[in-house]
Order: sequence, then C-alpha cells, then structure tokens
Amino acid sequence: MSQKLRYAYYPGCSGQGTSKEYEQSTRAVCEALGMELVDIPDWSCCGSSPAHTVDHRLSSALSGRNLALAERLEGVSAILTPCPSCLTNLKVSAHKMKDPEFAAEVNALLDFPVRNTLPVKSILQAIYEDVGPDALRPKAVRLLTGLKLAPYYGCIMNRPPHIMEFDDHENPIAMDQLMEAIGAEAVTFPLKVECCGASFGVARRDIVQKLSGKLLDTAASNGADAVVTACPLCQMNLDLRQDQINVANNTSHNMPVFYYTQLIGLALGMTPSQVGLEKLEVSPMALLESLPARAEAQAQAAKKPASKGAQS
Amino acid sequence: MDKELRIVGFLCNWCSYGGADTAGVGRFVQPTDLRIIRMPCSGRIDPLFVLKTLIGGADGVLVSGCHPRDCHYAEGNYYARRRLEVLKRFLPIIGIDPGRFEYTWVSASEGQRWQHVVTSFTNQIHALGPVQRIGRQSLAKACSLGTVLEPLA
Amino acid sequence: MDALFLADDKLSAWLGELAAARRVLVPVREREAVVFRPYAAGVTPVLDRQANVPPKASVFPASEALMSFRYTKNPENLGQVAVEVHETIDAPPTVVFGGRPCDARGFLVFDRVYDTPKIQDTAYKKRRENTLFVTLACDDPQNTCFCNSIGSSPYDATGSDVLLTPVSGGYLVECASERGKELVESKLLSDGNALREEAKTVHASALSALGPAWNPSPAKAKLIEKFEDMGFWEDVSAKCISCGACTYLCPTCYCFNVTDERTGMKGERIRTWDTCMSYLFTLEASGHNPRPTKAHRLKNRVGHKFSYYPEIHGGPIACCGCGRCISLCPVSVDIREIVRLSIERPTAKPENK
Amino acid sequence: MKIGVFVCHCGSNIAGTVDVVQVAEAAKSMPEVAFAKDTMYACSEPGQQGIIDAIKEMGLDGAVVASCTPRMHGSTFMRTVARAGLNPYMFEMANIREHVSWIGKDKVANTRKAIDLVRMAVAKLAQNKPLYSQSFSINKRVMIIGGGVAGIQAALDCADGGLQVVLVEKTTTIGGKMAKLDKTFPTVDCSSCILGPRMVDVAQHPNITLHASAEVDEVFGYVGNYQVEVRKKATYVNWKTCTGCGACMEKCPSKKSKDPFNELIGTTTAINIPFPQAIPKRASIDRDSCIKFKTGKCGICAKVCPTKAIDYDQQDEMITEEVGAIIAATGFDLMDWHVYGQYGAGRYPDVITSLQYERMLSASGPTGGHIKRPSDKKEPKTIVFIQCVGSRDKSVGRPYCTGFCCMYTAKQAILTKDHIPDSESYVFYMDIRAPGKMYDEFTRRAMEEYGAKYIRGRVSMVYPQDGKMIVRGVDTLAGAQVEVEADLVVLAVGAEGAAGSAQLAEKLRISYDSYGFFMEGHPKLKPVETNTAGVYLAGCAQGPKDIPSSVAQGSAAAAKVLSLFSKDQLQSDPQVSKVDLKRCVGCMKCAITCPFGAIKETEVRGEIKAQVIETICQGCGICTSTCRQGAIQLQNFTDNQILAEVNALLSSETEEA
Amino acid sequence: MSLQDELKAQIVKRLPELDVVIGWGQGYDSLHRTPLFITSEADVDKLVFDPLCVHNLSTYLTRYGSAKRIGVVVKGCDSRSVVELLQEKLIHRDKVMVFGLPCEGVADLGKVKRALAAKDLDMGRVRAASFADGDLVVTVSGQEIRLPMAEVQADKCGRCRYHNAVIHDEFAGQPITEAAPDTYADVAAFEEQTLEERMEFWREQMERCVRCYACRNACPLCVCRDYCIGQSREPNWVSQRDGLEEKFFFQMIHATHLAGRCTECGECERACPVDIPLLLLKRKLGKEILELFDYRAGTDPDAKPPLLNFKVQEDTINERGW
Repeated sequence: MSQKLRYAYYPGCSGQGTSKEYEQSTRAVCEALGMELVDIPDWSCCGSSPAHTVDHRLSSALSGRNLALAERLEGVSAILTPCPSCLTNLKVSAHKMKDPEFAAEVNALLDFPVRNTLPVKSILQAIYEDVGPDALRPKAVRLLTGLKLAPYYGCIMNRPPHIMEFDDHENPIAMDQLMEAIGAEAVTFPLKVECCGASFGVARRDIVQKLSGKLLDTAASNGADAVVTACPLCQMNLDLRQDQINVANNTSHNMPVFYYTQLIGLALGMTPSQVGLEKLEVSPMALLESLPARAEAQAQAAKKPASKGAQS
Repeated sequence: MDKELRIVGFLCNWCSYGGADTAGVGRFVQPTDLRIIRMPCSGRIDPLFVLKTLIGGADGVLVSGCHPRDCHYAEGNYYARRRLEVLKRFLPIIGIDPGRFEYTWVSASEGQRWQHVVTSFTNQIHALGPVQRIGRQSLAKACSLGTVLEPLA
Repeated sequence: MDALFLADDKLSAWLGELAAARRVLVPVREREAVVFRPYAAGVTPVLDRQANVPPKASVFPASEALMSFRYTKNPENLGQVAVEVHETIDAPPTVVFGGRPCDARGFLVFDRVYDTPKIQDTAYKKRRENTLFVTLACDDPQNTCFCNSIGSSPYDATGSDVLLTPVSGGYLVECASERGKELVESKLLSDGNALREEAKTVHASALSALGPAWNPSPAKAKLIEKFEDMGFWEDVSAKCISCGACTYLCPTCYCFNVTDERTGMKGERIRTWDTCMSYLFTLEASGHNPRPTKAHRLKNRVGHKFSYYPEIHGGPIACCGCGRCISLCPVSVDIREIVRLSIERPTAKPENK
Repeated sequence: MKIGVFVCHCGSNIAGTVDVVQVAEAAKSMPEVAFAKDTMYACSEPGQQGIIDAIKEMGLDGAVVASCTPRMHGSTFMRTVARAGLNPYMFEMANIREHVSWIGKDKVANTRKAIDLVRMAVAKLAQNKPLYSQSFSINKRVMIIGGGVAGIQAALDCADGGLQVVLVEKTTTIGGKMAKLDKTFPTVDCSSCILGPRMVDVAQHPNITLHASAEVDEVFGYVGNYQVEVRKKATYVNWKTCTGCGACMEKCPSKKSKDPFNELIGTTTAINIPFPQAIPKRASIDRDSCIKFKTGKCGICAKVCPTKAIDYDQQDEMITEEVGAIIAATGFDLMDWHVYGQYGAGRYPDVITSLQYERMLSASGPTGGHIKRPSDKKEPKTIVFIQCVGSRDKSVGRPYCTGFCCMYTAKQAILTKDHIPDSESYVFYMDIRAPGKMYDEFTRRAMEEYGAKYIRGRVSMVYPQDGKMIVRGVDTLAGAQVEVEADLVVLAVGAEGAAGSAQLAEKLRISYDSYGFFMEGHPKLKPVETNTAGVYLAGCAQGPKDIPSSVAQGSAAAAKVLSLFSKDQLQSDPQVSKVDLKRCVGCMKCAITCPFGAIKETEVRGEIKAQVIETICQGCGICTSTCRQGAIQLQNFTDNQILAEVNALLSSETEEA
Repeated sequence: MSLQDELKAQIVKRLPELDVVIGWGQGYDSLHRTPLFITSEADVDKLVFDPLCVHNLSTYLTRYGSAKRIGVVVKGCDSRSVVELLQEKLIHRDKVMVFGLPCEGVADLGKVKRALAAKDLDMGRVRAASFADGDLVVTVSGQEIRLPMAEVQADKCGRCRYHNAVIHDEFAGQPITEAAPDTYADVAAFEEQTLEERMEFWREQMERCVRCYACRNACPLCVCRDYCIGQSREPNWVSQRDGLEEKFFFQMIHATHLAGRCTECGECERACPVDIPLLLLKRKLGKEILELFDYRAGTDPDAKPPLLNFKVQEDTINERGW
C-alpha cells in the first residue's frame, strides 16, 4: 500500500444514535488500516426514506449537497459511508445526475453544483478493494478462530447491481472473505441478501418478526454462532428485537449480531470497548471468551486425518 | 421544419436499405430531406463519394450499413468503419463540420431505429444549416480587400 | 514619342485610373507565390520579381466555355431531341500590368497559331484585341533567365503596349504601341525625357547581368537529327516527373483540350490548358500512345519549341526565355542545358534493325 | 439511350401521398427519357404487359420503375424487362413507396423527393451495361455439418436422392441432443429407439461419408464449388481398425473422467465410447483424463486392444472435401444458466438442468434410469421444475422463448411419476406454450392424470436448508408467495446456438444473431436458405425447435439441395467486378480486401494485373472502393454510376435555383 | 572521410550490381540540387550531399520496369517512402539497393526566399551558396547573407523522428541519435480557426492552383500517375472545369488516397510551383491515423496498413451510438 488512502467520509445519522458502535468501530478500524477518513464538513441528511418516497428531486438535492461538499475536499479518492441506506441514496442520486437535465434541476437547488467526479463506496467496499483480505490477514493479531458467522449483507448493499457495482448481488462474498482473513469461519448462509423487515419494525412488527426470525433460524440451522452485518437497520432488527422475535416465533435464539468492523477491530487487537461491544443487546462476551478453547479443539481435530471438516 | 436541405444517404442493400424499407412498411414517419442511394455494401462506399457529395453542395451525408459482424459480405463494414471514421475526423481541416457526416449501422429489422437515425440526423443538419461551398465565393473578395495571403505560421 | 515619368507614389492612383474602365491584372503575392489578380484599391502589386504564374490566362484562360448547349425534347416524341447552342466569349477589356517583357512576348508565339490568315480562333482573337500590356523592364534578371539567348532582352518592348523601366523615384514610361497611347494619357504622368539615359543604364546593366548569350539556332537541325536518338532523350528526361508545371507556367505553351461537360439537359463545351508532358496528351482512343514515355514527351516539348515551331512558323522559336520551366520545375530540369546538349552531344546512329 | 420511366400508383399506397402523374411528367424532361407514364399496379400482369409493350413500341433500351423497394420486386421487373427482349440488367428501380409515400404525408415534399429518386435512377440506368451470366458446373456433393436429428434427416434424404453426402460431426458420435433424451413428447416414445435405426442407416448408407470427431476449419469457393477443409480431431484410436468391442473401456484405470454425453452427472473412462448405440461405434481417448497422456505410464488400453488400434501419437488430420452445397445443422446448446445467482449459480448440487435430468431418467444413463439426487444419491420425493430459465428473460439477455421447454417439462413430470409413484412434482411456469398436435392435451395429462402441480409464477430464490432445497416463488394466480421444500430442482434451461456457431457462420459467410442462431434468408419465405447461395440451414441451428420441426427442416434443406443440383450448370450473378487492365497497376490491394478470395494475380505482357474470378465474386464492391486507380469496377455499381446519381441529385437543386 | 566521400565510395563499390544509382547533383544554380542518375563511375564525382538535397528520390523507383536493379540514396524521411513502397509490393527488395544517410535537416527554399525577400533580395539572383557553422551563406546582389539553418530548415525536419534511413543496404556516416517529438501543433494551430475561416483559406489557396499535378507526380506514393482518377473519364470523378470545387476535390483524392500511406515527406508541397500548403491535409490524416491505429506509415515493411485491415472490435473507434 504505497499511496496514502484518503477518503471523504459520510457518517450518516444512524451512526450518531442507534449504531454508535458501528461508527466507533469503523473509525477505529479505518485508522488502524491506514485509511484516512475526512469528515464531510457540515454534512446533512442523505435524503433517505422520508425524502425519496416523496420527491426524487429534493431527495437527490439532499444527497447532492453532501456530494458537492465532498468534492470540495482535497486529495480524496472516494466518498465512503458505512450505512447501506446512505450509500444507496448517494449512489442513486449520483447515478441519476448523469442525466444532464436532472442534474440541472438538482443543481438549481444547491449552493454549488455537483460535479459528479468522486465515486461513492461503502466502507466495506473500500476495505475489501483498497486494503483487501490479503493485506488484512497479516495485520490480525488476534485471530477469531473457531467463530462461526452467518455473513448477512442485507438487501440493499449490493442492489440494484447496475448502480451499486460491487460484489455479486445474489451471493456477495466480500464480508465472507474479510471474516475468513481474521480467522473466523463464514458458514453457508443462503439468506445473505434477504430482507430483515427494515423499518417495518415500527409499523408492522409482525413482518420483522417473521423475516428476521427466519434469518436467525437459518443462521442457526447452518451452524452459526453469530451473525455479522454491515447495516445499522439489519443489526438493530436482529439484535434489539431478538427477544421479541423469540417470543413471537417461539424460538430461543441467543445469537450475537456483530458489525463486521467490530470483529475486524477485535482481530486487529482492539479491546471490546474500543469497538463498542457493550452496545450490543445480545452479549457476545461468553461466545468470544469461548473462542480459544474452540480454536484448540479445531486444531486437535485437524490433526486427526480421518476427521471431516465442515461441508464445503 | 424549415426549408428542406439536401441530405444524401448511402445505404447498404442488405441491412440499412432494408431497414429503411422496414420503416416504410411500419409507416414510421420521417423527415423528407433524405435521398437514398443504394449500395451493395457499406464497404463499397469510397470516402470520396462522401467528400464529392459534400463539396458538391450536399448539406449532409449519412452512411448506414450492417452492424459489425453482420455484414452480408462478412467484412465490408469493418473496412467501411475504418475508412469512414478517418474521413469523419478529416473533415474539420477542410472547413466542413464533421456533424454533416455520420455513419451508423441499422439492420433490416430495425425500422424504428432507422426512423430515429433519419430524424435525428435531419435535425442535426438543420441545426447546422446549409453547407458552405468552396466554389461559391471567388477570390475577388479577398483581392478587393487587399488581403495578402500570409504563409502558415 | 516622348517618354513620361511615373513617380512611385502615383503608382496606385494610375492603377486606379486604369482600373476604372478595364480589368487590370497585377502581380500579387500569395504565400511565396506571385500571381496575377484583378486590381482593386488596396492591392499592392509585387513589382520586384518575376511572377510565378505568367499572365497567360489573361488572353488564354486555363479553362473557358467555348459554348453552352441545351437539349430540348419534342413533347410529342420524347425520343426526338434538339440541341440549342450558344457561343460564349468572355473578353473584358483588360490591362496586364507589371508583367515582364518575356511575358508579353509569349503571346507573339500564340498569335502565329491562333490568329493567322488561315485560322482564327475567335475567342483568342477577341481577348487578344481587348488586352493591353503595361510591361516592366527587368533591372536584375534571375539565374534562370535567358531572354538574351532567344533574341530578346530584359527591356524588349515587342508585344508590349507600354514599357516601364525602374528609375530613381519611379518609372520611366514609354509607349510601345499605338494602342498604348490611350493608357498613358494621364495627368499623373509627367515628362520623363530627362530620365531616358538613366533607363538605358538600367537596361544595359540588366543585359550584362544575364551574361553572355548563347545561340540556340543550331538546335533546329540537331533536334531533328536526334529524333530517333532515344538514348539521348532518356538521359535528359531521367529526372523529369512528368508534371505540367513547365508547360502551364510557360508564356508560350498554347496547347488545349476540349471536352463537353454536361449535367442533365444542359452543358458547356470547355477548352482547358493541356500539357504535352502528360501521358494523356497523346493517348488515343484505341489505347495506343505515340508518346508513351516521358523521354518521348520531353523530346516533343524541346523539339517543338526549338525546331518544329520555327520550321512551321518561319523562324522564331517558341520560347521567351523567362526560365520559369527551370525555376519552378520540382526537380530543376533545365531546358537550356538540354538544348545545348542537343547541339553539343554527338547523335547516336540509329541501330539497323 | 432511350429510357422508359414507369411510375406506379400502387393503388393508393403511392398515389395517396405522391402525385404520380406529376412524377411521370417530370421524368419526361429528364435526359435519355423517351417515354414516361404512370401505371396503376406496375407489378400486376397488365402493369408488366404495359412495360413490355412500351419497350417494344418505343424501342426503349432500358426501364426505370418507380414503385416499391427493389428488395421486393426488383427481380420481378428484371424478368419483365427480359420478357420484352432487353437485357434484364438494363433496369433500375426508384423506391417511392417504402422510402417516400409511406413515411410522410406531405404530398408536395413527397412528390419532389420521388422526382429526385427517379432522376437518380435514370442517371444511373443511362450508364448500365447489359450483363451476361456465366454458366458453371456443379459439384453434386453436399456437406452436412452436424449429425443431430436434423443433420441425419438431411443426410438420409440427400443420400436417398442420389447425392454424395459428407456428414461432419464435432463429437465422436452422431445423434446430437436427441440421443441424450430418454423419451420424446407427446408420445413418450423411447428416443433412442426411434433415432437409433436412423443412425444405423447413416452408417450403412453407401452415399454417406461420415466424419465424426471432425470440425470445419475453412470454407473456400462458392455455390456449386465449395472446398471445405475439415479437421479430423485426433481420437488416439485408429478408427479403421477399432471394432468398438469395448475391451479398452473395461480395463481403463481412469474411471473418473468427465462424461459430457451424460451432461457431467456421471463419470466415464478416459477411453470410451459415449453410449452403446454410438455411430460410429469407435473408442476415443480423453487426453485430459488419460493416465498415459498425463504421466506417460499406463498404456493398458493399447495392451488389451485386440486389433492394436490405440495410437497415442495420432495427430489431427486435415482433409479437403469438395462439395456443391452445405447444410448447417449444428443444433443448440443450453445457455449458461450460472448467471442465475438466485438459483445458486451452480453452487447447489441438487439444482440440475433438464438435460441432466433426462440422462437420469434414461435407462442407459449413469444412474441406470433411477432418479437419484446428486448430493446424497437419495431418491427425491419432491421435485420442482422451474421453467423459462434463460428464456423470455431480458435480464439475462435472453428475450426469446425456447419453445420446447414447456413440453419436455410436462414429459419429465409424467416420467417422474412413473419412476417414483409417491413423488410430487411442482412446475413453476410463466405461460404454457403447447401449440402442436396433441401438445396441449399432453400438458393437461401431466396436470390432471399425473398430478403435477403447476404454479404460474417465477421462482425468486432457491437455497438449501436442512437437507432440502427451499424453492421460494410466487403464485400469481393465487397472489401469494409460495415456498416448496424440494429434494431436487430441475431447471428448464433455454437454448442458444451451439458453441462455435458464430465462428462457423463467419466461415460460411452467413449471418447469425446475438444468440448464435443462424439467420435464414427470409423469416417467412426462405426458412432454410441463407443469404449465401448454396448454404442451407436445418434444425436448432436456425432457432430453437422441437424434433418434428427439426426433422422437417432437415428434409426441407435436403429438398433445396436436390433442387439446386437438379441442374447440371448454374448461372453466375453477372453483377461482379471487372478489371480495366490498362488502369491496373498490380498492387493487388483489391485482393487483400476481397472477403471471398475472388481476385487473383495474373500476368499480362509481363506486368502483374488483378483478375476477377467471376463465379466467386459476390458483388460487394469492396475492391472498387479500395482501388485508387478506379481500375476495378463493380458492374452496374461503378463509380461513374454512383457519381451520376449524386450529380443528378445535386444538379437538380442547381436547376431549381 | 567525409560523409559525401563515404557515400561515393559505397556507390562505386555497388555500382557494378546496379543499372543506375539515383542521387543528387549540382542544379542550375548554387542553391539548387537536382536528381542525378549515376550509371558510370565518372558520374559518381558529380554526386553532392548537403542540406540542399531536398528531393525524395524514391519517387523514381516505381518508374522503372521490374527488370532493372536500382540504387537510391535516401535521407531518413525518404527511406520511409521506400519502406512503404516495399510494403505495398510496388517495388521488390531484391531490385532496390538503398544507400541510407543520416540527415540533420534540409533547407526549405521557400523559407530562404522569404528570408531574402525580407531583406529586399531575390532568391532567383543568388550567385553562390555554402554552409558554414550551421548557417547557409548566400551571395546575392553583391551581398553575403548568413541565414541560420534553424531559420530556413524545412518544418518537417524540426519534428523529425527518423533522421537516419530506416532501411538501407549501405549506410554512410554516423547515425544521429536524437529524435524530435511531433505534436502536430501545426494542425492544431490551423484548427483554431473557425470552419468558415478554414474553408476560406482553402478557397484562397485553390484559386491559385494551375492543375499541373506536380504535387501528385512528385509524390513517391502516387503510383497511378498516368491513370489517376483525377483526370480520367472512366471513372469521371472530376470534370475538366477548373473551378475551385474541381481543384479542391483533386486534393481530396490525393489526400484520401494517401491515408495510412503518407510518410509526410512533404514533396507535394515542395513541388507546388505556387506554394499551396498541401502537406497540411496529409498531416491531418496522419495525425488521425496515428491516434486511431497507432500507425506511422513507412516504418515497417511487413506491417498491414490500417485501412486494409480491421479489428472486429475496434478499441479506438467510438461509433457514437448513432
């Protein structure tokens, strides 16, 4: 990594509240990986859910304002955001503004125009593409060997593919590979890109309970100890509502739901509080404490030639 | 639209001429400026035909052939593509707007595409207006102004 | 007749007077070339050097419509077509100003061909009659000039109507023909008799700058003798690239081609300059070409000028010594050298076959 | 020259928006025009007779018909002109229908345009020359590329018609896709029982030469006289001595070789005969799996072969076949369904293709006719069929309907019930397309008698859970999401042109579409012809179709060849390029750009000149635009003729001004 | 041994194998060289090589029958024409012997003329000329004038990539190692004018054309010559009228027929007796072909010329989705 990685950073509103631990671990991990995040000065709402359902132009203007602010930063190669929802709105706006007519309409609402010069990426994409699993692996001082994870990307991280232009939209593997690079095991998880119920948690809790419940069921039945996510909303539904889900579905999941940045941080040697593990509703501490023993057991098993590993 | 301009089309028989036929069969309305000359293949089109037509006073020239890989004669449009691209890039040096000449590919089935091509090309030519002709003005003008022609710097 | 004086600062005024009633062609510079163009106020004539293109087109245009024609159909029987013909002669009153003596003398060669008791080329004759030459004597000839060797001089007024000689402060103006008189009737011209002597000095110095004259007349017989000596012609034509610069820029080359150019139901019969240096000049409809190589063609050009023409037209050679065929030849073919070699080099005996 | 101009009303098709009388009147003042008239329907018998009468009465030398596109009636009127005693090439058309009257309603502008087009046609015709065809003899042999059912049918029909047939097959046996099928719809006949005898006929027919394991390398020549270079790919077994006894297969130690005949669901030996009824029944070695080739050791097959037919040093062999016509019957392949990430993109062993399922159903297949799911070899009880995988799906670039999947899916559902009576089949479909004799009845039987559960809707996702494949889809009739816990999922994968069809098309100089299917000469009227004379199409190479249609096309193509060969001599198209020897400098750039090799070097009085081989020249004119001296001119499309059209058009403007 | 003497020795050595060697000799005055056709050792003494040897002698190569063995003396630029002729199989390698030279640049007599005219002197009256310390020293009208070569050097030499003959059987002197970049700045400068100004420019230039075809006949690659379509009736691209359209269209023929072949030797422009800047048209094509196909004519005898070639997928042609 010869050249300095410097990005414009769009934190998004979740990181200020419900997913502080995501924000915290993202900043910590990026710093540790040599990725300089320059906060977009005076950033505002990305124009997500409330706006884009009402007026596309205004929604894009909200995104556009942030894009234009980011473009004025010096020496940044991309705009990064941890939140897939923000990502979608920023990218969709940038995409739509390739149409000069639409761009003119949006720019008319802004103080200074969007030049559309910087790519917008998720933090996940930046870590995966600009650092990469191969560079991450040697940096991991504490391998998470023995940890079986269901990698859950959520429904919008990779879709629609022609706008997001990252990873396979049906079977993404970026997070799988990053988790494997820090010693964890990504179990087969066919519902990687399923919907968790998203913001229906407020209006129609039954839907979240059904959809998120299914995610937890599938993760469990595929042998996962925990779920790893990249989205504040997914994390919240699976973690915060896990008790509600258990009650509604008559299940007894006790499955920690991590942000991938938290796990990378741990592997890079950070303390649980540095990555905000205490913020998780389902405590992962017991699971994490059991890891050394599991790793030992795995190593023993590997020595026996007759033993069969997990299906692959 | 203003007064008709002189637009000449050189079309290959197999694809684009057929595409223009298909547009006709589909009754796809088009501007009336274009006059089509049927060629066996876009590879038959000597760039000099285009130059002759433009210098001779046509306001626009449109060449259309089979899509690459679809040439009835296998390779004609590949040669045409190179020749015509070079020609298009050459035009500015002689003072002819390269927009007066376009080449494109339209298959025999693409009647609607043909309508689109003819309509947009005709609009483009009308936007450019009548062509300037080298023969239309004599040197008398320059002489009367006392211009001494300086060599190129 | 008296000699007159034109001061340098009156030149444009005089040109303006001349141009009031006539087309006045003056040499002007375009890039590094000097060509004759219609005079208009503001045009600066280039008088200090020979023009690249002589004023030949003034009387003998590079291309002229001899006639226009139109076909008309019998509406009752479309197969019956009638043709109407209109003769067209474009012969505006013209003054060629600032040509050199050689340029004006060139038309004397034309006259023996196009204006004879037997044959009169009406278009040529009309233009010739309508064109006057105000010629400028040369004060410092170029390296390629050889008018002295073909029986002329840098101040030869034959063929000119007015002769100008550069003198201090302006030009000595001398009438050289009856027709020239009307041109010099101008208040801008003052008495110039006092400058006659100075003009003579200019003439003498120009003549001496040309160096000793050589005599081309033996070539008349020698060129006939060398008609079959193709080795000689191949040798002297080796560098020729068969372009038409020498002939088109020659004040004496008078050959033409006639073609009908028709579009639709009407057209014109066009006469255009032709050049004997081109393969196409003698290409016959059968495909046969009596002058198939550049050696044959160069032989014709030199032979015609220095032997056949004098033979047919009673003496004068068809060259005015301007030297353009040498100076403007892309490969410097030198007609003086060829004529001299034709005289000096022994003729190869034709092989008996 | 005396030219006649005939301006067609085409009823109101032209006359409705073009003043045809005015066009004819304007034509009268055009150069060379000695006669001009409007006519109601030029192409009708009285219309044609009018043209003939005018030519004869007025002594015309040529005719311009201003009517529809020359692509429609050009040849009609050429025959008319010929009937009047003129050379048929003394004719030009002005397209004032498709290019004028049908595309605008401004009668003034249309009329002006029509007059221009007539003027241009007249100017061109004034320089037309009579052209005369050359006769040339035909090599009455036919090559058929592809030994599937269409190719087999074409080969047998041609051979029975007395032609010498060369059948070229890419794989080591003929039979094609049909040989892989267990049963056929709607009769549920045994596929190999009906195809097998035909394959044997091919092998035994005295007029058929079969090159299996062979591919077309290059094609030269032209209709009647093609030279085809065929590459016979090395099989490492001398097929002249191999008897197909199978001893080598029994002893071959490399038993885990890929088995393409069985669609990779089973394995075979490195030396193998694909299936017992293979024609030719000859063994061949798969180099990639053979231990001898991989390590240099082994050689068991050579030891056990009773006829010493094994030849590890065998090389590809090039042979040249001279034929007069070619039938391309290269069939189809399944599209690469791995683009469907939602169906696992190949990650789940229990999601298979219909053709793999077909091999599973076949008694001669790798499972001996027992349905076993690949992951654990257990008999599946719940089977989901997903139709339109790679058909009618723009998102994967396959907008067309493959057409036969509905039928074989119904057949497979029926066979599934026969094989496993307590099984349940679900079929997700978009529409059922069963427009054939007894076809719809067949699909109804699958539903009604065999209990296949047809669900109208697409499947959004297939994923494994707890040993089952969860198939999630929508039932659009019920308006509900459905999930089926399946044991096996069978995808009805759409067809595309066989691998390599684009390359073959380029060699044959025929067109192909973006899916690899060859373009027929005309979608309605020339279904088995191509735009290249002497090249015909049969079967799925032209587009997906079922067995009876493929067989019909095989016969149709054979009929076309037999008809072509019914003459001893063919007439060349005389509209070819011609060299003006005196202008030619022998630079041979024309030969470099000629796509057909129709220009050869010749020596005329010690100088190199180009010469056109008239029977090869296709009349594209690329040479004409390449030649700087204008020495090679495409007849009746000469530089002067194109220029005459340009000048006629541009001068018309000057005349108006 | 001087470069000229080395060249003479090489010609003397190889002359017995050849029917003729084409070099340069003294022309009609001290500023002019002229093509020299050497058939005997005695002729070799007349050979000259200096910056006044402007002619591209390869133009003569296609004027001999295939039986003759021709030697030709070439500068770097001239040698590219030889390569191009070989590539087009218009001459045969075994019939041509190439005497290659290094060349630091030739004089442009048009510039000499202009430089002298600026001092009220006429190039046609130059009595003596020589080279000293990088200057062209001329005597005219009794004055000695020093013209720095940098000022009177041909434009093509200032942007020359090929100072040394790129093909040769004999090479005299030491190869020159530097090569200048050609940025086609002249074309760019011209194209800063409006389209109307450009056409007016050509209008003015063409007015002067006398249709002598020196441009064509001096061109080493114009091999049609007697059968040029600019003068024929079959085909009849150009009428006999001498209107601007006809004259200009002839230049279109010349230019397009040289597309992908022209080595930009500039003989067309040098040969023009009325100084029409014809090379500009060819330079424009050369620039576009270089950009499109990364191709410079006359550098590789085995290359396939771009306009007789194609790629199924062209990387550089943006078809603009029309």
